Amino acid sequence: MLKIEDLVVAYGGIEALKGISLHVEAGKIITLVGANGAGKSTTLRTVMGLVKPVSGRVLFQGRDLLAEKTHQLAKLHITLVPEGRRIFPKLTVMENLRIGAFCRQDEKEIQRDLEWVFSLFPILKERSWQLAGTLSGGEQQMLAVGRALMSRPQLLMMDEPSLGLAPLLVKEIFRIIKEINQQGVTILLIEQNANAALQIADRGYVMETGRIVLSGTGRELLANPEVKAAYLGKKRSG
Amino acid sequence: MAFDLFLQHLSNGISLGSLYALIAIGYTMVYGILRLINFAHGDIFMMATYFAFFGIVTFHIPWYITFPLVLVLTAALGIGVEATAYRPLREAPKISILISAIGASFFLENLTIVLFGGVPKPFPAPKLFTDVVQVGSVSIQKLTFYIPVVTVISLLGLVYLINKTKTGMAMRAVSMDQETARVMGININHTIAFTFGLGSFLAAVGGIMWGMKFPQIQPLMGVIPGLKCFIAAVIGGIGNIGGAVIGGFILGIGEIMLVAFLPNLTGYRDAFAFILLILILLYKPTGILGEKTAEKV
Amino acid sequence: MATKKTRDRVLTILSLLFLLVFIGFAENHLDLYIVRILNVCAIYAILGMSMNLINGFTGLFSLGHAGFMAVGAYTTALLTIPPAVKEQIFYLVPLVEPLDRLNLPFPIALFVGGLLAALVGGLIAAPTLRLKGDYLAIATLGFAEIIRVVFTNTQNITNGALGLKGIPALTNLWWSFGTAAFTLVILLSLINSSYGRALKASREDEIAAESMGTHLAKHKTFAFVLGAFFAGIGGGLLGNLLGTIDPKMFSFTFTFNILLIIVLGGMGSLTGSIISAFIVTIANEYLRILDESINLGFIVIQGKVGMRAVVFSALLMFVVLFYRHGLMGSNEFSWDRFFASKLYRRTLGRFTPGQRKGGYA
Amino acid sequence: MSMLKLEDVSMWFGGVAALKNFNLEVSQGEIVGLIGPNGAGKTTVFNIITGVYKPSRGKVYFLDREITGLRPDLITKAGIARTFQNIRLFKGLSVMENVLIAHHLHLKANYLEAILKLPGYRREERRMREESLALLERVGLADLRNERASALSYGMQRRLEIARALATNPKLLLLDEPAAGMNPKEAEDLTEFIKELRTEFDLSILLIEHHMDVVLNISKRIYVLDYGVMIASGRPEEVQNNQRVIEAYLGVNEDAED
Amino acid sequence: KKESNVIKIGVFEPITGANAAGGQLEVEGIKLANKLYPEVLGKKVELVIADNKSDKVEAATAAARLVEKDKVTAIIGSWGSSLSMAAGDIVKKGKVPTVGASCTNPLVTAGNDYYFRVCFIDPFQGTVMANYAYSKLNAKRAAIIQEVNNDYAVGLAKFFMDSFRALTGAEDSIVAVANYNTGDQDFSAQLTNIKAQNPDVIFAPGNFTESALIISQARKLGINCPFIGGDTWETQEFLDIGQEAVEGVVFSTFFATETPITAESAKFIEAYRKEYNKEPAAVAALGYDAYILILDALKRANSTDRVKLRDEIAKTKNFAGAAGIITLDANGDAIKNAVIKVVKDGKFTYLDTIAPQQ
Ligand SMILES: Nc1ncnc2c1ncn2[C@@H]1O[C@H](COP(=O)(O)OP(=O)(O)OP(=O)(O)O)[C@@H](O)[C@H]1O
Ligand SMILES: Nc1ncnc2c1ncn2[C@@H]1O[C@H](COP(=O)(O)OP(=O)(O)OP(=O)(O)O)[C@@H](O)[C@H]1O
Ligand SMILES: [Mg+2]
Ligand SMILES: [Mg+2]
Repeated sequence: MLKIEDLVVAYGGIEALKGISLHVEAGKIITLVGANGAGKSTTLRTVMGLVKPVSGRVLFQGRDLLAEKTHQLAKLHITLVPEGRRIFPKLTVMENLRIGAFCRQDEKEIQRDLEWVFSLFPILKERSWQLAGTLSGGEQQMLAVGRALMSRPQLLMMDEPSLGLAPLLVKEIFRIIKEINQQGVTILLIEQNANAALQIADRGYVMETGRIVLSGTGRELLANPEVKAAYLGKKRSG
Repeated sequence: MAFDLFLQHLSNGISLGSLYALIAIGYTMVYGILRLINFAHGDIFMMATYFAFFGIVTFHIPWYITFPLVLVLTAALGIGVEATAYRPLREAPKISILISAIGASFFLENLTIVLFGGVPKPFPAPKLFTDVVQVGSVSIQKLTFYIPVVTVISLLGLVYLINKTKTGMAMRAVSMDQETARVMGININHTIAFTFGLGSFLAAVGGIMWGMKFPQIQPLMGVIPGLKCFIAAVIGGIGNIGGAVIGGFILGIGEIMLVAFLPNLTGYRDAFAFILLILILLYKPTGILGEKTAEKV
Repeated sequence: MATKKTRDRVLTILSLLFLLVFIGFAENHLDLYIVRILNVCAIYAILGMSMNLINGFTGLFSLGHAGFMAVGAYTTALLTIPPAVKEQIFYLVPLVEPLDRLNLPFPIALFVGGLLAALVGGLIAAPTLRLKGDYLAIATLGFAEIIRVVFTNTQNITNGALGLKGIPALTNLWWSFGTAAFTLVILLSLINSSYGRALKASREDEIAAESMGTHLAKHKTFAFVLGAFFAGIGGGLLGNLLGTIDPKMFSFTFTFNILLIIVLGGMGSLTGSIISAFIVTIANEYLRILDESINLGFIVIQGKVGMRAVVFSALLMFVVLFYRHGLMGSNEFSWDRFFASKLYRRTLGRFTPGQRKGGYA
Repeated sequence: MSMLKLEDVSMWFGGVAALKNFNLEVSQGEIVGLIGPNGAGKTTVFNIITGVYKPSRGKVYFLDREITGLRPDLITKAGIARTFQNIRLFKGLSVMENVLIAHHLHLKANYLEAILKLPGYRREERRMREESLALLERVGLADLRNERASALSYGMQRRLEIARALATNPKLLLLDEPAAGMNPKEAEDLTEFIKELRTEFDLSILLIEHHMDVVLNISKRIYVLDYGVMIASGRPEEVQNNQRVIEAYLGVNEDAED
Repeated sequence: KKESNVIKIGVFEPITGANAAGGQLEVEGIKLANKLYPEVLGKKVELVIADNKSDKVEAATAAARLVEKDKVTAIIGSWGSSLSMAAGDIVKKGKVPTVGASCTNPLVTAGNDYYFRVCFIDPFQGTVMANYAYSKLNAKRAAIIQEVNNDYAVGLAKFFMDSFRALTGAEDSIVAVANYNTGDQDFSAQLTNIKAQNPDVIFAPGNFTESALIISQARKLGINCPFIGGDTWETQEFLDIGQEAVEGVVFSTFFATETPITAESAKFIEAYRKEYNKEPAAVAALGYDAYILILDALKRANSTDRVKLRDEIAKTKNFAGAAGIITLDANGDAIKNAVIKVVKDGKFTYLDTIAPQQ
């Protein structure tokens, strides 16, 4: 579904991505793990057209994404849940969700999807008239995911959705990711919480300083001693 | 007599205040969406009056056709200014954009001087609007009744557009987070261009009203109204459309009353606007209806 | 390392010597027109640096500079105009005691002008520095306009709209360049000290700066007052260069002009402000040819008067659009940077034989 | 000895109570954890201690001296330093400058001495530089000292924030989610690092954290907030098994199934 | 040494900026004069036009440039006394004789033996209008509305008030003094107050731009007493903007097209109409006069030496310009008649001529 080939990205001379290639199959959950600064966010941002690469290709169902403007990707049903939530603080919860469906005209279907999102996150329904900026961190994260779902994504990219969430909510988020995926959405997930991420992932890639150094199924990586040592910590794996 | 005098002053004040309010609305809307003090707003306002002049005087087009035409042309001009002076600076530091705005303002002024000369021209105001009616001993221009109506219509229209339509929602989203707005599929260039066009449209409405009230146009005529209406917008809480209207009235009526009751201080009239501004900012640092921006740390 | 330092020192001293010789030469041999432009350049450099301290380094978006200049210019002028001339100027309303008799030497008058401007800066700082961003900008612009309006209306001190005339032409290249150099040295030293870092910290993030123990109000006020001081001195030099001042010339357009200079030079670069002050002033003068007809020999292009202003504003926009960080960004001039610059390598560098830089490495 | 003490502190934003009658105490040399669901009021507690917010009610004592509502810089001078949940570095300045700025509060030289670069000032400046460099080495950023802070990745920025806080030479360090955005391994390393800091700099530490491994591992005591109200406090084991805490915050432990 | 075969005359006027309107009119007159009289002493006269942008700093630089770089023989300018003053010291130091066209402030020429002008000065004009109001309009109560930050207007108002009080012998014969600022567009508050005082006449010195608005707003407020003012009103734009409201206003100025004072006047008027297709304004005539006065002095000096030229200009006596007969006094100010005009049927119409009292 999504194919990244030899992608090189630099921020003012410093290469953040040094030629990575990866493949996302339809209907799967793919996860990227790696240390701080490895280039995970940069990868997603480049796919989304928010950063211009030096070289490389990004193909979505055979279509060259680098030629598209960011705002056109929503029409192709590609969506990003950005690092740090980035909900619109002075729009209401309802407006935030509606803006997720900005590119869609099918009012009836939008209504149906609203109901779907509310069924996934009942708390959002309760708060639909509240300004999003006044929600708690976890609620905001749910809103960010809900908003992304409103565009009816085929490919949903999520950048550290569990960042800063209470343990209870972290579990909740992962449950929801699995649920969305079961409804047919392809997911590309970045997570620091590598344990949880690899457990739900069909396939994982390990990044280190701008390169992909390892890949495999979630289980394989979980069991890999190097991955354990570098990312999973000793207690859990023990 | 004394009461009549007061009524006359009040009518003068309302007339000026509603005009300030009308121009301030456009100013504040552009600021609210883009967080940019559009210094060229006053000059776009000036250009609108020149368009009207050429339409009616040079090409003899009747005013009821010229005026709508002016609105469209001015909106187009605003979009042009945005595309050349602001769009390339989307991600630049704020101060650069401000300088570009000042540059655009100087450019429009000087270009007008070169093209049309620095000599003031009469604004062709239709008699229909400038006639005077006598209410008791108070003389009121018909315009004084029309301007507040136009102001209120613009206000309501704008509030509806921004709060109730999809375009308005996109405008607000762009004002908060351009990058995420793009991710949501919003074409921010179009949205911002639309915002500018709309702001310039409102500037043109204000310009036509202003020209009819003060029938004299010249290349620098936008500077002082631009500044005053910006002050009005800040007093009301910049970015807040209702606030701009309140600020416009406070400023207009306040100025008139200052000159009326403290004639010795007339020389301080321009300072008055600023003194009022500073006093209000000291009491409410974000203006009367401005939202508190207490940062959440 | 050590040799590089020596090289820089030698080059700096050589350039300073050259400057001294040049000023001496210019004062005596160059025509008044060029000398005047050089004076204006130096004064704008002072104004630019002082505004950069407030806006560029401390991050206070202040548009009040014209007001400080006005205070300095009026003070210096009133203290240096001879009493007899004063009597003549104040023909509508006489000047108040004891100003009508006061006459001080130029340097003292300048200093007093700077101090008064600083005092006004301090008074304005107290209420306005609580404001932020655009609100601060409009409030400071407001204060400057209020100063101007007050000056227009206090006839018995400022002669109101009539302005002051017959201000002795005491400003010369020694004074203007000397003051500019003094300003540069003081501000550079401040910026590079721990206090300078505190100013920059409050520019970057007020809440974090405060949480790291920076007393925001104190540092911001200091920058504001010091900036106002040098603006006052710049204003004083300008008044005594022009020979006449009135309130109109200190309107916000003047502030904008200075703002343009610092943005073009680079917010946060003092040397950038200096370079840009020279470029802007000279370019503005050079563009006069646009107002005149140009004779290309075979064809005469009729000049359109006023075109200069159009082209100048277009150029400004162009520069901001394409060099958005200004000429120098937030870097200061250094010999290293100079030798590495394209300008050097394309011009002088060509004539330097061998791998000279290697020797110092 | 009591380092920090909050007495009946409450905080309202508009009509919303972010904190209600909250009491807290940190003793000399202690590491204390502060946990609770998102929006419970944890960061608000930090903001009140450091003077960013003035509490609606209640008092804050530091070393038995009342500091309620004091200006933030004075509180820092008194010996409390913090990091921010949403990183707030001086982004445009270099890594080194970020740390140097935090040293400024101990500067004795005045403006004039600094401008004239008198010997006394030079000596102080040299000392500041040495100490800053040592701190950067300690957090592993010495090589990057001339980079702009904005060019660091998230995790590095967190470490720089800690170094900057330490540079103010605090007695009490407040850390707001230092392990956010770190993977389990990195979080583990951080835990060790914090422990070392405590002994090395003789610090007391108050810590907000959602990574339970970190909190449970290093805290001597833990306070749990929910909707601005303290619902539990005590030693890690006690808190971990408290039913209310599990319901409101931890959730039922599913890891057991692994 | 090669003798240059052109004589350069610098023109130093606000062509852009706030005073552009006046400056441009003046330049029109000067250019016309140059066209009619392109040569003197067998050499071509070339105008070097320097825009002072209505800005003092620019004004000083522009003047310095004319003096030093262009090495002009003489300078004409500038509209706006404050701009002229900014150049005062420069032309004095550079010893370049300078002739102002319409700068009426006394300080322009005071203490500067290189500065002259072809117009009369503010005190005279203020006095003329006070006399007119008192004797012709039988006014006993006058109100003033003045452009407070314009030295020209403030000067005129002061001299008007002094004379009017002296004429009526009553301190309170000035019933109201209202101020406004350059660029103001709304005067309703001031006018409402003036109306309440019910004056016989309103003296409103100031730029024509604001004045036209003032008068039309006054009429809309029902103020029907006569308005009188100064020379700055005499522009087509004043009529265009004021329209029927300015019917009947009276002001003092330098010359009238109906009663060509001199043969030169007739020549000027005809040429101006032909060239620009409109009625000439007084400032255009004054610009014209400044130019021909310099040429006349050059002829007498029979040399392009600046000092000799200065001496000859100073000696000017009974010189017939387009805007009247000019004799320069010891200060370098023109002693000449004032003309009083009225707006009638949308045109400036000659009313009277007033000679200066000796
Ligand atoms: N705007 C920027 N300017 C300069 N360098 C940047 C910028 N953004 C990221 N980088 C650099 O690019 C590299 C990759 O950053 P990226 O944000 O993609 O990392 P990441 O894997 O998402 O890390 P984290 O887990 O900390 O979020 C880092 O070295 C970072 O310093
Ligand atoms: N400046 C403010 N204005 C209005 N409400 C605020 C402000 N600061 C905090 N709040 C509110 O106070 C409550 C507590 O916020 P706080 O940031 O302390 O939560 P927290 O416990 O740190 O949560 P998290 O774990 O998500 O960081 C929230 O409801 C928040 O919206
Ligand atoms: Mg990331
Ligand atoms: Mg928090």
